Amino acid sequence: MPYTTQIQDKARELLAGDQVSCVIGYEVGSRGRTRPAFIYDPDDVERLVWNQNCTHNLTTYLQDKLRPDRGQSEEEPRRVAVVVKPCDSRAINVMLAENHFAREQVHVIGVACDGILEGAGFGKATEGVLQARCERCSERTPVVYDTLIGEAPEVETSDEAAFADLADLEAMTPSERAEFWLSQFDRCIRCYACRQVCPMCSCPTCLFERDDSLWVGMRIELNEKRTFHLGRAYHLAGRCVGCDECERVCPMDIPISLLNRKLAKEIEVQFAYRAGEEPVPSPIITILSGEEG
Amino acid sequence: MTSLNGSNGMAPYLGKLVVVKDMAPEIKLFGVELLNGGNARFADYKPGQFAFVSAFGAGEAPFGIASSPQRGEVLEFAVQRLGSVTTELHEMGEGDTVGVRGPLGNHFPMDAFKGKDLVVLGGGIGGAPLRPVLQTVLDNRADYGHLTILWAARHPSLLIFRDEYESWRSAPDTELHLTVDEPDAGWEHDVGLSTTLLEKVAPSPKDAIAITCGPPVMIYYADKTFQALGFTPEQSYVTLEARMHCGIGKCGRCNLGDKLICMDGPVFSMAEVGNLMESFL
Amino acid sequence: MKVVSRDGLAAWLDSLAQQKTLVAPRDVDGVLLYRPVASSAEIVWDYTRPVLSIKEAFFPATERLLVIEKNQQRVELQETLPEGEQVIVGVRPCDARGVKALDTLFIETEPVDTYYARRRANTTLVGLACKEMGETCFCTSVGGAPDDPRDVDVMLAEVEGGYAVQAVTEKGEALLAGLALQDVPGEPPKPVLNEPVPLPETEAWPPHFDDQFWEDMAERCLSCRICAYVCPTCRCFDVRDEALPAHNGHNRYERIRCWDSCTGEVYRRIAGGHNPRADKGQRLRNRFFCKFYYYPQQVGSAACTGCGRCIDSCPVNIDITEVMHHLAEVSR
Amino acid sequence: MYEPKIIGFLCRWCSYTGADLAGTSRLKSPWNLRAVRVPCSGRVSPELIMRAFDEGADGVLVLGCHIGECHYDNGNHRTAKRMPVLHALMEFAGLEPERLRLDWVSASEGQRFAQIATEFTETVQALGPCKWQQNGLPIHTAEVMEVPDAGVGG
Repeated sequence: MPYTTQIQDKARELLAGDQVSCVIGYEVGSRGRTRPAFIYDPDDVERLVWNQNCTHNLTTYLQDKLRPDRGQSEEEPRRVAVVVKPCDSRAINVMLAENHFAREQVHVIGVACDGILEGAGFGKATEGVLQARCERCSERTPVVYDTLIGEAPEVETSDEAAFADLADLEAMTPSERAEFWLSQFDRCIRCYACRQVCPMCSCPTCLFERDDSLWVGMRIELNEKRTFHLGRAYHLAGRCVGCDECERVCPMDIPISLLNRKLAKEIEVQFAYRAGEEPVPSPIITILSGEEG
Repeated sequence: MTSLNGSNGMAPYLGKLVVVKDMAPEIKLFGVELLNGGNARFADYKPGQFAFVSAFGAGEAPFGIASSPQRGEVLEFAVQRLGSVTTELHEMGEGDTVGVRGPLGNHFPMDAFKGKDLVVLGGGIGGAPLRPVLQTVLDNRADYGHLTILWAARHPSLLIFRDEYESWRSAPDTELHLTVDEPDAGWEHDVGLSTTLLEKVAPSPKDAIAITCGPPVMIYYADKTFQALGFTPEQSYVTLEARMHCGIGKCGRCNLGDKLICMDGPVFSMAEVGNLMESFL
Repeated sequence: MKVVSRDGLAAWLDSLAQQKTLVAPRDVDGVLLYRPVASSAEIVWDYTRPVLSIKEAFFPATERLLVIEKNQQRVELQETLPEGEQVIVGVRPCDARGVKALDTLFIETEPVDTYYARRRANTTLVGLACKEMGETCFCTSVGGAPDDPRDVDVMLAEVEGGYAVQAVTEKGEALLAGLALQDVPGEPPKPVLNEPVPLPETEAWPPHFDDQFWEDMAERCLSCRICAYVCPTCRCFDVRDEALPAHNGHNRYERIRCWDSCTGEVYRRIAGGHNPRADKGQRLRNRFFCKFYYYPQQVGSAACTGCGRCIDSCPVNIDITEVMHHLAEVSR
Repeated sequence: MYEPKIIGFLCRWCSYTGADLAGTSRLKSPWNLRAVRVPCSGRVSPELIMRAFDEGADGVLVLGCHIGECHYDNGNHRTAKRMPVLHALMEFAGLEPERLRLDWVSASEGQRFAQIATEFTETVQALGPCKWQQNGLPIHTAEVMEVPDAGVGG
């Protein structure tokens, strides 16, 4: 049975049985572009699809959808279902570790993923050309799911591949790297799409956008843009799951994921920890185990 | 309208703080004496107009002008400490320099109000832009009918312009009603919401005008109460505020539907904005 | 038609670049942007449209309004007005339309915005007609055309052997002085057009303010600001004072204005915390109403030029033409 | 010789007192270091450090209590984990790694403070001016339309 049908059937079952109030999945929107869809009615499940353009990390909508309404009883928290790829599923673990919601509030429909096409979501996908993150990816089964759609293909795992493209930059001198990043950040327009699309960027008011922020001013200029990007990368250290949506949505093609992967590598080297593989918090936001007190 | 070359709408006049007075916890009254030709620009501002006040280094923010030109050249603003600009202003003292950009916006049609009874409802700091209305009526008492002032705050200490209540009360054909949400020991006036007080006082809509300023929720429910009392939308005026950054119709921020609060307002009759109030809340 | 050869055009642009700031589509690390160019060789000629519109050249992302110097109670203000002439080459008609829309607000609606007006007066626009419409273009549906010369000073259109040149304004005429043009019979080829998108009547908007449609569409909206920042007509800004390095021992600040967008969550939030547009459905609705209803009501010109940028760059497929189709349908 | 601007974030419970001790002991330590007293090295958020470089610092020195001696039990444990990550990030973004240093100095180690401060200053001095800071719009006097006598006598 095609993945699409399986997802639709599961969604229908969950909605009809009142197990969840909403299924967050994918649909094909205008101009044939795949986009996020929110299904509340079992009769609407036919909108749901699965294809190689399902690039969005839908877990970014979870916190909003699971936030209790004012006056809502704690006994009956909201429950939703969400369609995830393996990379997206790691974000759920991070959010669980940070207590953004409870495990039983989310029915995870995990999809065994063959990789997503470059240009997906913008109507520019080319058949057979995978996104860079998918080329690097060695994990084809979600790390957390309630329903698994499809079977995971055998993939050769290679730990080196994950950080291979950092090497070029790491080999540069500091001033060459500075020049590289300044020319990248120069294009930034502070549209905040990278932050808004990120499931981990969930502060009610971003530290870098407060009216009275002491850390970064309002100017859309180099100092501020760099501080925003470095600060955001730092805040994601040990939390970023590498879905690379930040990089995909950037209208100015800034290679944001390089920063995130650099820190993922540091965390892995220093703490032998990869974000989202287990629902445990990032080592750098906790105290040294066994040494406290 | 500027101290620089007279045409740049974003450039403020400089002014000297000549009055800095505590009115309530976190609320101060600032009196500004304009310098560099600003006086000419502010010679004839009208009740309901507003201005941007700069605390240089922090920024500028819009405030309803709380004074009336008939009472002298010093511009007055009541400022509640809330954000970075107002915090900076609260740090300042007499003799310090501020910037003033204005007068901006439309105003209450005081001429059209002549001969009518007026019901003025002010909630908290929202009473500030209504003070020039009161001053204009009191200074030209014979031109207007009965004046009912309803003044509300969360707590007695938060009532603004307290030292003027006697002069309001003693004016001919004028009544003042006070209400607070939480009374203190010595409180002798009403307790409860401004709308409850309004229902109790129940002013007649006949030949009357209602004028309201306060928090959005208060404006919304006060309007409903005025309607219940028989006031038509055309008889009911409000002065609104919103986040804004230019005051001259450019920055786009303060729209209420297709109206810009800075240019088409801040004074509106409910006939203009009544159906948009839901999106103001 | 008057025609200039490619080499002739390049030589003319090179000489212009010596006298004024020459801005043109340029490849910046793989991203096409209108940027200053040192010579015509840097200019990209074959493109649908740069990622950002030319509004940057008139309404930069960060603009200094004043410099403030504070010495105890003494304050000095310096007005910082933009200087220098610029010529922008390769302006698409939709972008030029966008500048026209900004003119109606910043210049034609009192009071004049001093900073914008100064930049506008110091700029000459050299347009480049599109040979065909891009996949997401719909300029013809909102009153424009891929070869519309109305809003530029000089219009170029690619023809065999070079470019057809048309002086549209006196400013354009003056700019062209000294450029050798050849009279060639014929006209530039007509551009290939897309199917038009239905444009809802202005009056069609208000009755649909409370439709569920807005909330449904906004459900996937990320509340980022891409659509506003790539838009040739979005012009919302924020103003703040920020510190500069001290000068002669005195504190120094600048008052700046920066781009802002009504789709951002904190756009309407006031100091006390109240936010009348806290829901993203309200914010997205405001953006579309502004484009087709508020802005026309306020300043008399539409605020969408059909450039299609917001469609191309929206990460979650919020498509302005889908909104137009919907409104046209429900108001029929 | 280039005189670098160095910002030192010094924990009040240890290294700030250590710096005091260095002074009262008349130990020579470089004047280039501008000390900022913080309640704990754990208070030194990455934003503080980036801000210092953004504002033109040539080097940033963070000094806290030795591990096991934190006034707040584990503040310096956090510092010990966060700083290397920030260090890696700043270096990756083009900062010379020698311009940022974390070390531990107790209240009784005046000598150690003087030594670290001197060593760090010399290292940064050898690197020359830091090119991290990117200035905003230049202030051209030509832009100034008119400078009115707008000042108010104090």
